[in-house]
Formats: sequence, C-alpha cells, structure tokens
Amino acid sequence: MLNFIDTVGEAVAGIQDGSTVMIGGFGNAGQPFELIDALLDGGATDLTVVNNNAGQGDQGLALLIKEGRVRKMICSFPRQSDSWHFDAKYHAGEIELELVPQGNLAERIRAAGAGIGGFFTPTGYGTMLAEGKETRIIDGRGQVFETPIHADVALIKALKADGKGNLVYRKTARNFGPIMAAAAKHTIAQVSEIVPIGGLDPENIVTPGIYVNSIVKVA
Amino acid sequence: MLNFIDTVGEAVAGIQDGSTVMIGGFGNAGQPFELIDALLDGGATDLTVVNNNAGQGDQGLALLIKEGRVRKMICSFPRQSDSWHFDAKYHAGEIELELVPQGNLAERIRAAGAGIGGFFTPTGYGTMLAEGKETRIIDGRGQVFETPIHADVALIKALKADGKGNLVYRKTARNFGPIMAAAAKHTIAQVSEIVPIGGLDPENIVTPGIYVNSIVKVA
Amino acid sequence: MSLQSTSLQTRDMPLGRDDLARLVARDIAPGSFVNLGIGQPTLVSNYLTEEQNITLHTENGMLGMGPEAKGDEIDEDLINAGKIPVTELPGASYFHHADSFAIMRGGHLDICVLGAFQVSATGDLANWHTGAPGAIPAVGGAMDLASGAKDVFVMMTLLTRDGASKLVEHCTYPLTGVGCVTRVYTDKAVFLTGPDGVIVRETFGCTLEELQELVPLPLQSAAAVGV
Amino acid sequence: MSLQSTSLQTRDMPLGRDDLARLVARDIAPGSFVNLGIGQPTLVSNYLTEEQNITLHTENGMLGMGPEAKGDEIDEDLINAGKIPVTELPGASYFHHADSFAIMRGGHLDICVLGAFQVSATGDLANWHTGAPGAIPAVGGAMDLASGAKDVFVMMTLLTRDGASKLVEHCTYPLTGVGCVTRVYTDKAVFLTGPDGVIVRETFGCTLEELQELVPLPLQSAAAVGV
Repeated sequence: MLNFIDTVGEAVAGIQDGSTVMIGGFGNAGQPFELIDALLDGGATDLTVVNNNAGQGDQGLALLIKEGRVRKMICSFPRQSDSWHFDAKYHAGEIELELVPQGNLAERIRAAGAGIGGFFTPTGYGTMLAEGKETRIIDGRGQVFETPIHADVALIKALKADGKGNLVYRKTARNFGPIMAAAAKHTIAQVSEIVPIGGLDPENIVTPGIYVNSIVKVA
Repeated sequence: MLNFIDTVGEAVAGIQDGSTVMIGGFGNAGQPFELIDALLDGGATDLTVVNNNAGQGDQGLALLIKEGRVRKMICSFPRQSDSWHFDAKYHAGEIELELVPQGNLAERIRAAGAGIGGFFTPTGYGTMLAEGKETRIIDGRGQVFETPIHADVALIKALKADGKGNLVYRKTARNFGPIMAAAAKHTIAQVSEIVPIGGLDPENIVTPGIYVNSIVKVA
Repeated sequence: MSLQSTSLQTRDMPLGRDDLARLVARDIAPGSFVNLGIGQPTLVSNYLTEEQNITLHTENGMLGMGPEAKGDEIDEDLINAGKIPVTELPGASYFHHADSFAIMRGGHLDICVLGAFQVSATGDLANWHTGAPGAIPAVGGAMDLASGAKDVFVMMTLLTRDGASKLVEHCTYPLTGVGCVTRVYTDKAVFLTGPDGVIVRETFGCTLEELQELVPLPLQSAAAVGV
Repeated sequence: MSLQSTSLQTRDMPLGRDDLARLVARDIAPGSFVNLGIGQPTLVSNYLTEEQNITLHTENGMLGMGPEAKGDEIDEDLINAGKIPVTELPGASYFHHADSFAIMRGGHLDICVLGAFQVSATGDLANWHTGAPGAIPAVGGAMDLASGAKDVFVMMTLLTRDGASKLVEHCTYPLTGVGCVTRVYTDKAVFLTGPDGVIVRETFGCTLEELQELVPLPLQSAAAVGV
C-alpha cells in the first residue's frame, strides 16, 4: 500500500534494528540526505547498508557509520579522500565490508527486484573478488556466479511523484533509485514535488508506483 | 555506426541466410510489418526467428513461415486462431520450435544485451519446459538455468528517432523493442518520425542510440 | 472429518461466469496490483469498484490498464495480453517486456487470476497444454505469473464437460507451476489450496457432502478448520 | 627479433599527459561510443573533435556527456564517474545504474580508456588495488569496463617513480581483468598487447633498443610484424 507521509521521521520510523537498508545515490547526486538524517535520528542500529560508496565527509551515511550503526557495508567504492569515518571503523575492525564491482552491485540489486535467483557474469573473473565463488566457462569466457541483493528497506530520492506513486528522476541523480525501489520490501522515496494522478506522462514513468510504499516531500 | 536509410529494402539488404533475426511486437502492436515485408522480398532464408508469436493470418511473419524461410521459431505463444501457416509447417515437420515462457524469453533477450552468461529463474521449474535443463534449489525454491538469446539482427518498430538514433515508443507497442535492440549485433528500427538531435528529452529516451544501427522512416 | 455443509452454502445455485467474476472481484483487497491473465479471468475487471483502487497489470507492458476500448477509443498500440484493445487510466505507466516480466517474476503482483485445466490438492497448476499428441504447445506468460505472483487465484468450472473434477489429487496434464495456486473459484465452490490440503470456503447450490461426491480428494470445511 | 627502431620513433621527447591524451583522442575512430573512466583518461575528452562525433558514456547513467561544467553550469544532479560536475550534449540520454552497466557489460562500448598500476604482456590489467596490507580496496566500475568494452586502452607512465616498468610479464598487483587490454599508451611508447605478445607501435624520445632496456619482456616492432 502507498502512503504519503508528512515528515521524514515518520517515513523511516518502521525501520528495525538489523535491517538491510539500500540507500540510493552516487556521490551527492540522488542521495536522500533528509531520509538518511532521519534514520540517524531514529536510532535503528546493526544495519547492513547497500550504497555505491561508504559515506563522505561529515554528513549522511558517513555519520551513520561514525555512530556505529552500520554493521556491514555492501559497496563498490568505499575509499575516497573524505571517507574518514569508514576508514576509521574499518581499520578498527568495527565494520564489515563486502566489496562488489559496481556493475555486479547494480545487476545483483536488479536481480533481486526481477526475481532472478543468481547469474553468471564475466566481471571479476580471475580476480580476488571472485575468490571462493562458483565459476564456469560459458562460450569460452570465464564467468562468476553472483547472487541477488535483497533489502528490507530502500531510501531513495526522486524528482516528482504522482498520486499513484509513480516516480521520475533528474539527470544522473536517477542512478540506483529505480533498481533499489524494486529490490526492497519497503521503498521510501523523498521527492521535491508531488503531482496529482495523471500529472506524469505514462510514457515517461521511470519507477512505477508498484515499487513505492512511502512518499515524503522534502522542500 | 548509425545510418539513416531511405527504404526498408536497403535496410534489410545485409541480412544473410542462416541469420538469427529478432522481430519486435506483441500481436500487431510494435510489429515492424514493413521491415518484415522487406525481409520477405529480400530472399534471406534458413532463418531463426525470435518473436513472441509465430505469425498471424496472411501477413508479415506468417508469410515468411509459409514461404519456408524460417528454419526455427523461438517464441512463447505459437498457437493462435489464425496461425495456420505455422501450424501447417509444424505438423509437416518443416519448422523447429523452441517454446519459451514469455518471461524467460524477455529475460534471456535482456541477458544477451546486458552481457549475462546465464541465470536461474523459478519460472518453469517442475514443468516439461525445464526438462533437460540444469536446476538447483536457491533459498528453498526450485530454479532453472536459462541462457541468453543473442541475435544477428533485430527488426523493431518505434515511434520517433532523433539524429543520434535515440528511440521512443508508443504505449504497449514498446514491448520487446528495447531489449531486442540491445541483444542484436545489428538493430534496424522503422520509425514514424525522425527528429533532429536535441528533439527528444534526454530524460525520456527509451532506447539509447548506442543500440541502433539503421533507421528507416515508414510513412 | 467434520463436514458442516450448511454453514458454507452461500447460494442456492451454481454460479455463472459473471457471478464468479463478481465474487473474485469482491475478494481482492483494496489497493492491490493484479494481473487477470487472458480469457475468463478478464471478466473480473468488470466488477472492480473505483473504491477498491485496484491497479491492473498487463504482461505486454503496462500498469493502470483500463476497460476494453470501444469505437473511437480503439488504438492498435494499446492492447492487453489477449491482444484485445484496451484503455489507459490516469496514473498508468508503460515499460518494456523485461521490465514488465520483472514485475511479475519479482513477486510484486499481489494477485493473478488464471484459468485452469486442472489444479492439484497442493496447488499445482495445469493450464497451458493438454499434452495431446500433435497439439502445438503455447505457454505465453502463464508460467511467469504462476511462479511470480504473491497469490494465484484460479477461475474454472469444477467439472469438465465429461463430468470429471478439475480439482485433482495430482495433475495429469503438463504442469504450469508447482504448489502455486492458493485459491480456486469454481461454479460450485471456492477452495483454498496449499500444503495442508484443500479447504472449502463456501459452496454454491450444493452441500459439502454433495461436493465431496464430485471431487476425488479429501475436502475440509473452512468452518471446521477455523479459516 | 628485428628491432627497427628508427621507423617507430615519432617524437624526440617523451610525451606529457596532455600530448598523450591528444594521441589517444586522435586514435579513436569516428562515431565511437567511449568511456573515459576517472582521473587521467578523462583528459582525452579535451582533444576529441566535433568531426569525430564521439559519444561519451559515464557509468553513473548517461550517454552524451559534455565537457566539465563551469560556473553557472554546475548542477549537483549532473556529474561524471569521478563525481565532477559535467554538462549534457544535445542527443544525450539518462538511464539507471543497471541499464548503464548493461551498456558496459554487454559489449556495446567501442573503447574504454583506463589508468593502470600494471599491464601484463597478455593484456592482464591491474588498476584497482595495491594489495598493500591495511589498504582499503575500492573497485568501482573498473572490472566491468575491463571485461565489457570491445577495446580497453590504458594510459599510464611507463615507469613507476622507482623506475620499474609497469608493463610486465605477469602482474604482481591484484588483477582487474584477465587478457582485456588491447593497447597501452605511455609517455615513452604505444604498445599493442594481446595473446601474441607485445608489439611496439611507436616510441617517443627513445629508440626501440632503449625501450627494450626498460621493459622486462620481449618487444616486437610493429614495422617488423607488419601491424
């Protein structure tokens, strides 16, 4: 069921300790900062977080990590010039890291939403990121078996929602939003604008409302 | 390289005997009738054709089958009230049929375009369409291993193309077009309208021009 | 087994196709996303109310499908899975075939309603192929719906023209899916199927005892099992 | 092996980063779809000409990426893989991450240009992880580009700061991809790599003999092998 919610605090209130939470965004583009801040305020802990990075600077996901609320990160690029909170936790052995090539991350998230039980991909074959994984040669190419990444909750940012929960995004802020919305049991979208049913062109919907559970407008 | 071509005949002229040809459309919606007619006129034979159906009535794909130009059909729903040409060839043992659940057909085509070597799906598990296929239990569910379907050529129909080969479609005529465009080595699109570069909104492109090789305007 | 037939019988007569469609429509929870397959189940759409706020999915790439198109509304680019011209409701969306089947296969549809040749006691479904020699098999999206939707409802007559029950211990026709059907709506009764056997929710124009005469597997009364 | 160095030396001096980027740009066939990774390879975009009609892909969901954004053009929703604000060219398109990586992984990009720690004689690439104890590994889209693009070009200095060749018999750093690199552009030479060994296409400020002194694997002259 779709709900329009007044505040980000109410939107994330149901997130339980121990949840797997997908967070959209690549760099700042598409990051649902307000929802992440609300998650920080809400107190849920022991989280597994799926995001392309592992937090930057002193905001958002980086603070969630600093506060010890993230048990495990699943990401492709945790090391950045300003990822000091992750660095500290990692070196202290206080956070687990599952490092995933970015395309495998995207495809594994997509597989979860699409009901795929697992797939073979050439990405990573012959590298240390394939160690311990099933491999096979298909049409002459070495391939690695990868499994879907499901989540309890997805926090994403979109440009507009209509009254049916259909979403459209803006430029490269689209990134992980559509696939995370489909992979999570419960998807919470923060949007800049809510338009009436019929206010978005059916040809141009990027995320159909079937994938969206909660919508909150963020000014 | 992208080419804008004046006639459907020239557009399909390079299709070789023995090719695997994907043909878009579901029912009449999205069927590139003019390209199929040109393929019929062009004479290429011994074709493997991938389409949801196996031709209807006395037009398009049905005629290609009638003329004995299709060695094998890969489809989900060959039996329709007016699929008499396929019926006759099938009962005469003159055409091979690979019957694929429609979702596996779509996902296998998508896998080819996305570089996936194969995937596990619950669809078809425990049925005769999984006979002889690799299976495994994943998270308690029986799943079947399915492989990508690649093609030499895709014939698709879109609404508009811009000067970069970007495509948009119309309503349920979109169906198989976008995934076939990505799965074929050479994609030929018939469109109703060609607009200049910049004439389509970058947010609303359905098939990026990277997947399109030849465009022909059909009145 | 305690057969408490009187409490289950809700109609004096077997249900016709439209009454059955009305019953299925009434049982769909508000706000659901639903796929009605092709053929008889599409009748259900005639009885969904605006208050239910049901969103219909069609496998060929659309959410928010409206009623069948008439006259000037007919548009060859806007059809349903049965290739019948339909209409678009406000808030609809279009997507390509892989995205459409991802909705079905990813477990996002609340309910699909399908016809059937046979349903087994444990919810196996046979609805795509008679298995007859020479018959050309055609499967379409049936296996994807059977394995993907959260609930699979079947609509069928209980008996074949020859009087054999289509609800069976084990399907003799080729399977569409294993253990996938959760409810069977027939002209004579509504059955709940699952790993624990078959429960009769209500009967139409017959008692549970009379129904048991027709169906070659043990039936339990919903009243008795407390469903 | 016949070393015909004079015919290969095209410049008197080693190439700087910009000259190298200009050279790579010149070698990209008209109409190509190209991904320039992050860091040094992005310099190539400065030297692509309008006549070449190259379409740039960025992994975070765009085809038709334009130059770096300046001043008022800066838009936080429009960045490249290195998270630098960029611009949009006419005919661009946006898509989500799975669709973007499907372009990379499905073999649709003609060329990607990547930096490297090491490249082996058979085209193995090491560019994501030093393997140093305590180093936090980060891979991003490097493995997808390495395994997906039709041609993988590497841009790097030939030697490390310590004077060791980065073109090696076997990589000692953790691999990004196996046998994927087809060309290596360095300050001292352009190398073609593949199953048949390493061919020197041209040298900059050194003879082939001098180059062979620096690189610990047998080099073949392009003139000699007829490439």
